[in-house]
Amino acid sequence: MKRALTITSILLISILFICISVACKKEVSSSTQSAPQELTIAYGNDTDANSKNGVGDMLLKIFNSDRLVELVGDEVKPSLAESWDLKDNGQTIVFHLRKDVKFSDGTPFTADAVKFTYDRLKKFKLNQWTQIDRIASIEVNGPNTITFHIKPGQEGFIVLTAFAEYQSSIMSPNSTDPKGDPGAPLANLTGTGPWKVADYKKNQYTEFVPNPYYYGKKPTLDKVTVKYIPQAQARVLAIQSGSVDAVVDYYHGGSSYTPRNMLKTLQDQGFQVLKKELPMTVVLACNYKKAPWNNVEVRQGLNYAVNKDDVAALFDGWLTPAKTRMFSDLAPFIVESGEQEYPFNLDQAAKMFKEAGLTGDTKINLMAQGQNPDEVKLCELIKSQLAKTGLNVQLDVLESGLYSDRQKNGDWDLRVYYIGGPERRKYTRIAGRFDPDSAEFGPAGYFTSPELIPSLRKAVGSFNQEEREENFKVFYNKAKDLAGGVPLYYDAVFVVAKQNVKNIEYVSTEPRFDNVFIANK
Amino acid sequence: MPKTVRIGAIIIICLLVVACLAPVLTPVNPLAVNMGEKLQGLSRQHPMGTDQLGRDVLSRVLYGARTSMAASFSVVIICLAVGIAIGCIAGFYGGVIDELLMRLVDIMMAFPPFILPIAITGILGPSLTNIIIALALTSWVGYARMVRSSVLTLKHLDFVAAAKAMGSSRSRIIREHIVPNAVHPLVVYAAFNASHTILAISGLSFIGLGAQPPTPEWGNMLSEACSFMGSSPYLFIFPGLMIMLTVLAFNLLGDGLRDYLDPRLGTEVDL
Amino acid sequence: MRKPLLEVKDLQIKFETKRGTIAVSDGVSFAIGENETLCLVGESGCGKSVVAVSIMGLLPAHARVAGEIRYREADLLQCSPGEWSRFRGREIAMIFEQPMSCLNPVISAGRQIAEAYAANNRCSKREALAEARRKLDEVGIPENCFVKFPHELSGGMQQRVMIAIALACRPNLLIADEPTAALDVTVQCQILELLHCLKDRYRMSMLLITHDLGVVAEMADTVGVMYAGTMMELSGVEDFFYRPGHPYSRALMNVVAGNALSPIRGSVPHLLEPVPGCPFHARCVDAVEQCRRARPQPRIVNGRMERCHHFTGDNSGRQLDQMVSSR
Amino acid sequence: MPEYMLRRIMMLAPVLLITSFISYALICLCPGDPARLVLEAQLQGTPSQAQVNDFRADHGLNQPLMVQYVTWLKKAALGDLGKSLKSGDDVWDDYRARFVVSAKLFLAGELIAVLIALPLGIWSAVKANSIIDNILRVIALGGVSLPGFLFGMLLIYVCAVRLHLLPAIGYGKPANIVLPALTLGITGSMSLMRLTRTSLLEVLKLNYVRTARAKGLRERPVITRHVLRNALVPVITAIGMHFGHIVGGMAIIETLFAWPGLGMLLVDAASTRDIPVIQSFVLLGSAFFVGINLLIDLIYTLLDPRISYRAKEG
Repeated sequence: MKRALTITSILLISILFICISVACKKEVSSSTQSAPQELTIAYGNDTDANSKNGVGDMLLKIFNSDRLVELVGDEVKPSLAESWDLKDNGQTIVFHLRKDVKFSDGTPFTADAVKFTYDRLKKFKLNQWTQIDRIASIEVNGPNTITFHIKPGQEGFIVLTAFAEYQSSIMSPNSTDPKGDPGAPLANLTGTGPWKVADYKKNQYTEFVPNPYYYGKKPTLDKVTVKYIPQAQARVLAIQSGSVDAVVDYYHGGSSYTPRNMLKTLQDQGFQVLKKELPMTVVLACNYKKAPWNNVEVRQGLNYAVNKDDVAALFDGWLTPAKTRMFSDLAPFIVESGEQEYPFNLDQAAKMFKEAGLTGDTKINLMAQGQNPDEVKLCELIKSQLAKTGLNVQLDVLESGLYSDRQKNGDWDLRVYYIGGPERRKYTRIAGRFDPDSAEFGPAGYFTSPELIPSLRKAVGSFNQEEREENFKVFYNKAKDLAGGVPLYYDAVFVVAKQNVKNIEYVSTEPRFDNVFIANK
Repeated sequence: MPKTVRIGAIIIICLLVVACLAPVLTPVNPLAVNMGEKLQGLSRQHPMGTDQLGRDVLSRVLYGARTSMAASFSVVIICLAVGIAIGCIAGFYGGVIDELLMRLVDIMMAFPPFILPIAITGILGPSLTNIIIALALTSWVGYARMVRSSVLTLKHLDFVAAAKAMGSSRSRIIREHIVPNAVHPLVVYAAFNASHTILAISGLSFIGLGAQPPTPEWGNMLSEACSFMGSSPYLFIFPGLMIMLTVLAFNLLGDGLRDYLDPRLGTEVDL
Repeated sequence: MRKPLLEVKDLQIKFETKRGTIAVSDGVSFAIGENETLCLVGESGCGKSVVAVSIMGLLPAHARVAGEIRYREADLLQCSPGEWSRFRGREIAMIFEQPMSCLNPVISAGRQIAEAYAANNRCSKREALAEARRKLDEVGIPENCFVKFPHELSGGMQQRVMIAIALACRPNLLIADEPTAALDVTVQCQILELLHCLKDRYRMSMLLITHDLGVVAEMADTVGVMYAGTMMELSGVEDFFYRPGHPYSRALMNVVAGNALSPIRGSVPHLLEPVPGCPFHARCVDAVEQCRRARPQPRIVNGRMERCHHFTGDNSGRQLDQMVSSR
Repeated sequence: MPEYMLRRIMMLAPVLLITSFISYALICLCPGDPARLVLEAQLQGTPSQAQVNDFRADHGLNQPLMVQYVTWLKKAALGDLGKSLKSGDDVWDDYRARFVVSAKLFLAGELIAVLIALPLGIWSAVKANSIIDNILRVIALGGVSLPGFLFGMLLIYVCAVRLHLLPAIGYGKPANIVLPALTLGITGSMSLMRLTRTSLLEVLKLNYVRTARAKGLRERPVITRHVLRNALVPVITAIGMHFGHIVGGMAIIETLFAWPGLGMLLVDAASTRDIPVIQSFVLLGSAFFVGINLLIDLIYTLLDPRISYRAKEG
């Protein structure tokens, strides 16, 4: 009896073993062979295609959908909206939509879908970068006309540019479950973009296939699988070991990018590394509200203290050191002046710190986000550079939760941050980083001063290009004098791919795979 | 004394010496960044090369010994202190106190390995101190159980009875008789615990929950070296070897001491 | 004299340990004839069990054995391990002391017996089990114990199971190593009786190891006295009891007789440091200078062997009447 | 036996209760205000003080810890472990899904470990002190001193980066499991092999093995029938205890290989301070572990008839 029990239990366990291993093997059907052209790319964020309270990730939106307009350079260009009328000095915007566009499920694109999209943004208060808090009401005037009423006093050019924000990508009301409820979770995200989502497994992968109803040129590839690999080093390993064809940054600052200090190694190993500079500067931000950082001299001292060539050396020259000025060449209306705002000068820095009363005993901490290996390295470098001026900086490598806690509580001195962003956020980011009244400034502000505000608001608000240009110049000069932080390098978006992946293109600052094909070796 | 014990002890003593004398032994400050010497291979100036910030790997490896030894010894010492105290109290006083303390031990044993350390560091925030606290919190249990069972067997032995008859106070009996006699198994356990602690700390540091940069710690250095495995293998060979060597030393010591101190193995011959 | 069943000649057994080499058996020789019982007696630690185990070929790996163990025609020491295992169970079987530890705790009693039968006979499992039941009955264990596990049986029952295992294949020689040591007195008697009776039934020879002279008197045909790995005396049971020769034998008997005035002084010498001369001299009442210097060689007179410088072959003058009367 | 098991289960109840309390009370360790943390995640912005107060009132966070704990436990018993602060997902659903993922890796790894450890351990013990035994012992000693993640790194480097034999990381394709399972299996087999060897040597010394030989059994049946059955009890216990690794113990290897199992979930939760996830993790993990221990006891009683007997006596 007991023996029988033993035998059965052992048998059961072994059957369990076998079943599970078989199940494991069978779960994912092995994909087909060479004939269809497929691309697998590694990406550091989950695309969140079944988002409960959001609209999905940037990569997803760019692949899957289009916006009403696009921001190209300093001009707003038509996309899903053929044209628009500005009334009441910009307080009312009437969009005339394209009539020949269909969603990927074959239903026509109409003004209702636009309304649905913006209702969802409003419902979940997705104010950041979308500027929807400035929108008073939305009115559908027919299948192809929609009117946005802007709150009085909130109108401006920046509101128009925000229609190009990726979160404002238009989705069909069929995207949610139940359909048509803007507050429901996304179940079947349907857009008008070149790709549609064929399969999505949370925290694992998203599969895109060409959208049969796309109004533009159809993608050449048969399928793109976007694998979610959160750790930066793991993504690098994935391409090194050949399990993905490319690693992409869909970069808008912050996290989930290919570690820049790995780019050289990857290139040496025979991968193609594609770069596109962004209108973005990575900066050393300081907690300017509190002493000693409220002293402009100290901030200027910091600017003298950091050797940007060393910073660039960390990335093997892949990124341009921000030696001349705070804003990237790609920022709106930047003019090459040739002079360096704050040339590297240790003595000057030490002198200024001394005058401000900073010594080696002054407690200064530098926060770094643990999940970005090269940010940690960068901070280690800055710590050692500041040590040369006699400052003793304590490096705190924090996970994201604690990092944002400390940031919110103002319990920090220095951190690495970034100003500017992808092309489509050129205006919203500048306002969000410097204007304390903007929706983004609370969580994502960088530096502000009453001196900056008048020129900044005009610079992003005016519909007149010349007026914008003039005010940007004033703003840049003020920003230089106030030295809100230390510009370190001008950032870029990278794609690392195998050599046989051809034709990866950048549209504005986003990598696109629409015309990619895989060359036979 | 078996050879394994001697080898293990010698390695550990060497590591301790290195840990204590790290500032004297190292040619360069382990934190000194020099971007001009980034990722240089082995050279006379940098016998183990430099890392991606141009820091001397040899100095960092030696300072790493300091971090690892300090951390593992702190864990072991905390556990020893707590374990001996609780084990003695439970074993000697018995009754309700014993019952309560042993239930506490049961509860601590109900947590699967690694969960509590990771959860605690997750909540308190990752740092070497927090990892030490978390590991100590989970590993004192073994010591307490061991001490308790030693105390229980020793309690009934003649010399304790004799000491009692001679009017020794309880605390004196514990101090003079029970503690020294319970020491043998404890030493073996502590050696293995130290090796586990080093593995755990380096592992947790490797995934970013332990010692934080720029602290030189082997697990940390390994996770940095991950990216440069192909181009600069020395970045992971040296810290990796150091972890292995240290763990091996403690394992040798534990194995050897167990064979040496375990009376059962001495009487292989039954006549 | 008929050819003996088992003949042990000059058996040397050494254990190599970390602390040095221990000679546990130093030139032990004896022979057991068909249907004969030899008792080995001696204090614990004198090497009796090791000699017995060496006949089975079950000494641990660090033991070094020299000499000759001849079973019928075969010299067991020259056998390969595989050949030797053919003698075990079928020809020579052994019962150990402490039956509890000698029975596998996780196999039922019946199966352990059946296994012994199956190991040496080509038979089906069913046949083996049936045979095991018969054996169980033979050693006087109730039927229902067949499926019981060793820990569910009493000490006496356990030893009966051991006997059943040993007898499963009708061996010609049974080695019993202190079969009654761990048992109650009443149970001891039952076990001895059982052994006696089975020995007759199976016409077995027996090598019985004991330190109980009562058992010796009851069972033995020949008695061998061992001390510190050496066979001190080998004589017929009558001679041994009525005309004990060796001073050690006499001392043993004194102890049994309850003669409190003469317990054996001192203790068995440690085998790691071999003493020169007679191993027993330190404790011997008759020890003279010669005993301290020279090792006595075995002398055989009238079919009895003794290792003693005093031995002449005539022990009539040293009878121990009181001992005999006490029996 | 049922009585014995019943008593074992009854003894578990207080242990589980207290572990669950500890899991909940972890929140007290949390620097900062948990309500604020949850709200920030929900609103994706900074909550106002009024919002925080409302939230506290709504969720009973103003009540004493014990009351909060009981409410939480009641919900947990009904399968409601709350929602992740980070992803907004139901923790229980996520946990279940990840459990399967971890279990696959564990079973594959443990299978490899057992397949390596048992034969080699037995071989080593049977041939004790031979050259083979010594070589195996040295390998095993080195093996237990080798951190799993280091071995994993080497495997990745050799098999994936250099030879392109296998995918280094990720989840989904069958080939993905090979490297992490090998890492777990090989490093895990070393201690198991040592255990098998010592345990076998212990049993080989026992008297009943001598009896078995005395019966005339050949070496092979002696080992298989008498030695293994008893010697493997501690090995099986160890394997059973290894099952506890499913619920987070493989965190380092899972992180290294980006295997989206429970370990990685725990590390993710730990590094984003996702309190509900951490709490549930500790709760479910300890419940699972306690269950595993109970199961081991059950298997024990099957393997060794003495155990339930002793329990009855005692």
